[in-house]
Amino acid sequence: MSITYLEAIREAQARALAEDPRVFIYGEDVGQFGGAFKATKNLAAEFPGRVKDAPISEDAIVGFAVGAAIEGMRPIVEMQFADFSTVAINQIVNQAGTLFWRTQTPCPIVVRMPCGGTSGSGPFHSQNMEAIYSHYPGLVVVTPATVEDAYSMLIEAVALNDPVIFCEHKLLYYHLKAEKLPTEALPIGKARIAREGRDMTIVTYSAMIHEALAAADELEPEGWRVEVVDLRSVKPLDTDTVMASVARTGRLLCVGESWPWGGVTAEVIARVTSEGFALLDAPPQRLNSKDTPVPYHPSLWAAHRPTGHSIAAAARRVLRQ
Amino acid sequence: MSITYLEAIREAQARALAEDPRVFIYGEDVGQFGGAFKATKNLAAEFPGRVKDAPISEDAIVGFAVGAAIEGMRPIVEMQFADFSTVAINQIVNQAGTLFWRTQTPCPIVVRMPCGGTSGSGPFHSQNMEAIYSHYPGLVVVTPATVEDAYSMLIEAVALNDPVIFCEHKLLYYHLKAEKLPTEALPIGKARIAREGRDMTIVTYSAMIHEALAAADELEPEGWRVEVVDLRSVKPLDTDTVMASVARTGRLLCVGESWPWGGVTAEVIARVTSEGFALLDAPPQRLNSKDTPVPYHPSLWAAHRPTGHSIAAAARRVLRQ
Amino acid sequence: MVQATLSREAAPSPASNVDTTVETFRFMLLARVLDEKMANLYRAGKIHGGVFLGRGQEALSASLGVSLRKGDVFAPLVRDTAGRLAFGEPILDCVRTYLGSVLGPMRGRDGNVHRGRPSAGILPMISHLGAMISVVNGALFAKRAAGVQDAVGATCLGDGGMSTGAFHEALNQAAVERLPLVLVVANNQYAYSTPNRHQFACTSLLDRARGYGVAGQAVDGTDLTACLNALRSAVVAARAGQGPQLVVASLLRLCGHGEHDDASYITPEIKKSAVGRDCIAVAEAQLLQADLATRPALAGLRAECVAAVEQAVATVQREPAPDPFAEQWQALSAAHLLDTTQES
Amino acid sequence: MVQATLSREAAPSPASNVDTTVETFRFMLLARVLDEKMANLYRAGKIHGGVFLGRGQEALSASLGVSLRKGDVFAPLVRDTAGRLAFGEPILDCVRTYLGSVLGPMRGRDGNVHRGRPSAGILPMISHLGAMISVVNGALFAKRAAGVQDAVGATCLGDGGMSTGAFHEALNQAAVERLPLVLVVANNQYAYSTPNRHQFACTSLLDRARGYGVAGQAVDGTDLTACLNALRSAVVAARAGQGPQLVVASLLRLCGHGEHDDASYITPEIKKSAVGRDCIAVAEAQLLQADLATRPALAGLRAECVAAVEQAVATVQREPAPDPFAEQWQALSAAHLLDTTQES
Ligand SMILES: Cc1ncc(C[n+]2csc(CCOP(=O)(O)OP(=O)(O)O)c2C)c(N)n1
Ligand SMILES: Cc1ncc(C[n+]2csc(CCOP(=O)(O)OP(=O)(O)O)c2C)c(N)n1
Ligand SMILES: [Mg+2]
Ligand SMILES: [Mg+2]
Repeated sequence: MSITYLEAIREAQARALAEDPRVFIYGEDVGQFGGAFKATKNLAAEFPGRVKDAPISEDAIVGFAVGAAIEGMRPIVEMQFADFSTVAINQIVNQAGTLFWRTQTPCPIVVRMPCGGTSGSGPFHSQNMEAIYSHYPGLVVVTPATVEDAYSMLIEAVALNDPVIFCEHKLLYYHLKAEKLPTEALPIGKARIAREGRDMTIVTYSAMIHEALAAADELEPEGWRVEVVDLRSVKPLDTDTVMASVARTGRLLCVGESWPWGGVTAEVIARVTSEGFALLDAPPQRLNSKDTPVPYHPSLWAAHRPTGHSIAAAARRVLRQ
Repeated sequence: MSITYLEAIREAQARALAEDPRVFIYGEDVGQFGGAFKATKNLAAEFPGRVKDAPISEDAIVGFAVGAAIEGMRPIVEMQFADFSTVAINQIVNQAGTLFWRTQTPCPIVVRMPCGGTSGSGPFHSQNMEAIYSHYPGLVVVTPATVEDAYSMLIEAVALNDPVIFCEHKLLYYHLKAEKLPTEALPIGKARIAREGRDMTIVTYSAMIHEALAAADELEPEGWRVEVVDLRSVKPLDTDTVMASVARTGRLLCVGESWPWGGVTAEVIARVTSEGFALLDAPPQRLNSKDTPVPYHPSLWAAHRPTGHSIAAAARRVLRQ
Repeated sequence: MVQATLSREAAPSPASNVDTTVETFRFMLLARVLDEKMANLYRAGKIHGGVFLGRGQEALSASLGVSLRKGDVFAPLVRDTAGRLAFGEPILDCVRTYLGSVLGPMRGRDGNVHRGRPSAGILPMISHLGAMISVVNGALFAKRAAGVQDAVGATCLGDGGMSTGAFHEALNQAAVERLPLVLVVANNQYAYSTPNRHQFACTSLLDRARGYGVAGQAVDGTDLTACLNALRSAVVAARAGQGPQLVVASLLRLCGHGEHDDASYITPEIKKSAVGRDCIAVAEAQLLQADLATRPALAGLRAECVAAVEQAVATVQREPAPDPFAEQWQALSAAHLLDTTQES
Repeated sequence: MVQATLSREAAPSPASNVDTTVETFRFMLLARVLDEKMANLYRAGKIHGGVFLGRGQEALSASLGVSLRKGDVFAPLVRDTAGRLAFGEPILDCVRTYLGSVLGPMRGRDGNVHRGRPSAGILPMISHLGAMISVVNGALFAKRAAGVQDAVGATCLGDGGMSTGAFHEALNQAAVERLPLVLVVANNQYAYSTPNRHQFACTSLLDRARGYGVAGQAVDGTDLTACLNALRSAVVAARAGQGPQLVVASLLRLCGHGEHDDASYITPEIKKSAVGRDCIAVAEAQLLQADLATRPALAGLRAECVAAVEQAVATVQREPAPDPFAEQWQALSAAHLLDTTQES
């Protein structure tokens, strides 16, 4: 038996629904249809009345979830694509993100955001919005890169008393597989060493983990042992694990799939250099997508985002300094 | 005669309206009333039909501006507060920000955003959103800190063929004064040395310039000569000027009024350390607001954001390393 | 025990129309006095930030408040001092929030009209107009899911707020889910300075009800009796499972948008028109006419309100301001998930 | 010169209803054939990303396209191949965009239905539903400001798109500004998989017109004659200064949401009902009945469409794909304002 990243997300929701009567799912086409990506397949039938189709009203969808959360429920919202959360952002950052601080009332909602580029999806079905949500206070932002994390972090996200932005990467949905669902897991807030190395550290998250691992493979025959850190959650960001890795390797490359200005890669570098400057033997570097909308054509798309090869090339520059 | 930051914004708009028939202003209460802050005072009377009151529909306001821009006009949109742009963000980032890249049709709109905290304004009338808009491609984001810049950058913003997010700081509106309007100015994209020094560099922008200058004053009797760089525009960010300053001083503190995760301060540090690592004699540091919504009560508000004193304290830590 | 007389708990349950009318008027008057006190404190420089009054809208707002009951959900808007009091919000919550007392429900973190107590069914508004409606929807859905069949949710909006996308999405959502939502629109002719004609082009905002498939009523917002009838019937209908209820009231804001605003844009014609009547004066006349009150009794009531408000202000003025060093700078409930950097 | 026959420029100006009906049908058929070709290419794995058809909506869409004229503004939606062609969009623009040709209007940067040529009055949609309406409003305002009195702007929306806040804000804005906007709503019973009953609770989406103070018409979207009448009168009314016009058509999407979707959620009952009729078949019957065409002529027309589409596809398949190294990675028109870092 094997299970995909997408199936893990479905299974996590099935388990949350089964174990906690306060959980429900709300979003466009999530009901009988099972969602645009089938992440809620069969759940409406298994849990009648608890997997609700919504009108195309992202603002109201999130507002509704906040209201239900105030009354003690634990809504999981599915955005059809992360990109469409721009029309829900006000409810996310100003309603959900401020509720606890303003009133001490917790706001346990999970907003699932199918993120990231896939070839042929273009500017409005490919975005990565983790930096936007991380900048605002009051939100937890997670970016699972593995089947196991997709499952365990979603379970944990539903159990948390705070709003969680769950960035699930569409490119991993079908291709990424695991043997089975995990029985134990690192908690949200802890990064993971995805591959050990001693010559340099690549810090990344979500689908870019797999590109970074490919880069590490590519560099191995050249004699380089590259450590890859999977952030898992980008807010909170596990500075300790990153710093410990950089302490071992002395070299840092941060990779992200989103745009270059600001974002996770800038944040990681700012932390490492301000808190662990002396650990670095070379200037830290970053690699992000290009500063344009995400292109439609496969050849442009492949050049827009970091890949195993471009990460390896950037890593070589870091290693040579 | 003296002119305030707010008056400079009004004068810039008056001049743009007078000199270019393609310019119009659109926003809530901007007409006869002259805007919530009076930034468009008398303009409706001076330029009949060209200063338009809008319904409370921020999404449609920005969409309207984009449509008018496509047809060759040069709209200036006023958000009543920057905070309310969360409900216009989709049109800003996905419509205005992608138009040129997708179609080669320029999108000359200016969105004026009254930004920043003032005591008693609370979580929803105090936000700084420059990091959000800078992360997305396709937008120019400017943050004038002086009366002169408020004037000249707004004039230039209207003349540019690209969408400009004009972050004007409410705290400067009435208090900040200049003798007269400038006749020449640095272009958008160029940072400015607001104060020369040799011992360390503080990089900041908008209202924090004045706090940084106060910190520099505070440190002077202690024998420290602090250089203050005013970024002026945060996207594009003038890395050269920042780097040249750090090359002279060897020490860097970045200060921002927005939240700590990501944002301008992380971006500046990431650039300096990746491109000018060797220039630094000490770890770069940053100082931002606290990671909560902006509080209402004056005593909390004053503790939430960096001030002259807290900047001076952070600067001392940098100087001592 | 002035305070007790004025609090919701102590008021007799509205056994008759007569009782309710007097009770509602009491909340109107108390709100007017409380609002005026806040305006005075503002003018005296005692309040940081804006002060926003419900002057002219008390009949509508109080009628809503008295029509609701414990277990309902209420998300008041800017001009709902009266409705809040009638729903049971203590005077102290208002004063403490305006003055930033650390003992208030917002503990100085948020101010003025942005107060609430979710556990008591009062949702604290965020500023973004229209944004609270869907939150009320979600709360009502949760109540229904928990088996509570007869709870109502109410929230208020202005003529300007009706132009927001958030309003549209949320009212449609309530209709699709057939939730017991009462949406009260105070068409006070202006949104800040913007007159109705720059805000919408339909004949009446009530014309929108049909497009959502919800019930609608128009009401003269200056007339207490009319407001009470409209709001009570709307709440009853919602409670009876008849789906969302839209109530559109015509009235005039008898003050500036906030106390910083002299409202010179409000035309004399409109002030003199029917919508420009002061609902307090109208209600007083109604009470006198119906022999529900005497002039001395009304004067006594006002004195009682003034005393209650003064007492609350005196109390709060002795209360501590928030201490930034004692403050928990924490936007998440899970302390272990706070994101910390060296600077903080 | 098949291409010429089918292009808008070469078509006779619609002197009579008869000419227009035939002409409109031609665009319907061309759109159907073009859509089918795209679906075939998709099945053959030749298209990256989704393919979205207007199958069943051609009568409505083409009727809008032929009712507009040069100088108007048109922001088509997902299912508007027919309207695009009728408005003058070359077949090549469609094929090039789907195949990502660097010679297309989007040069491989954006794909499928996200194409347009602002300079020719075709605004390229962004995905976010409802977002184009206010853009059309702004374009119409600009035209009016420039002294152009008789330009119309049109855009399309689905039953699902009507639930977006963007729709609400924009239609209200158009009404307040009294702009010559024609908003065509294709109620095809579903939004992706979501049936009308989970989308809205009003009897008809047309009930919304009054709430905005705009004119409204309902039309049978499967009936070419009815669509032509409705759309032409709406465009004429808008052009004559009568403000925004809402047209709500009933029909059914005769395909999946996209070609990846088998639409198994569409019930047999609804397929068999009046909305489930294929507008092409209905139109053919109308043309034959009215002696506007013969069966052989219709077959000839189809063959002509097929040839035109095949030729376009053959052309585009020989065209270069975008070259990432030659690509200008530049989201601003002002090159000197590009933000550059070492990595880029
Ligand atoms: C989305 C949004 N845009 C702008 C504002 C700023 N604003 C606050 S109140 C107001 C006017 C509201 O008018 P109306 O809804 O008629 O209520 P009234 O003040 O008349 O009671 C505006 C524009 C806001 N709060 N939210
Ligand atoms: C704001 C927004 N949310 C979600 C989507 C994803 N989406 C694309 S098409 C669609 C269904 C649209 O239904 P409808 O408006 O009825 O048009 P139809 O496809 O039936 O022609 C959805 C949900 C979107 N494009 N925009
Ligand atoms: Mg109003
Ligand atoms: Mg539909």
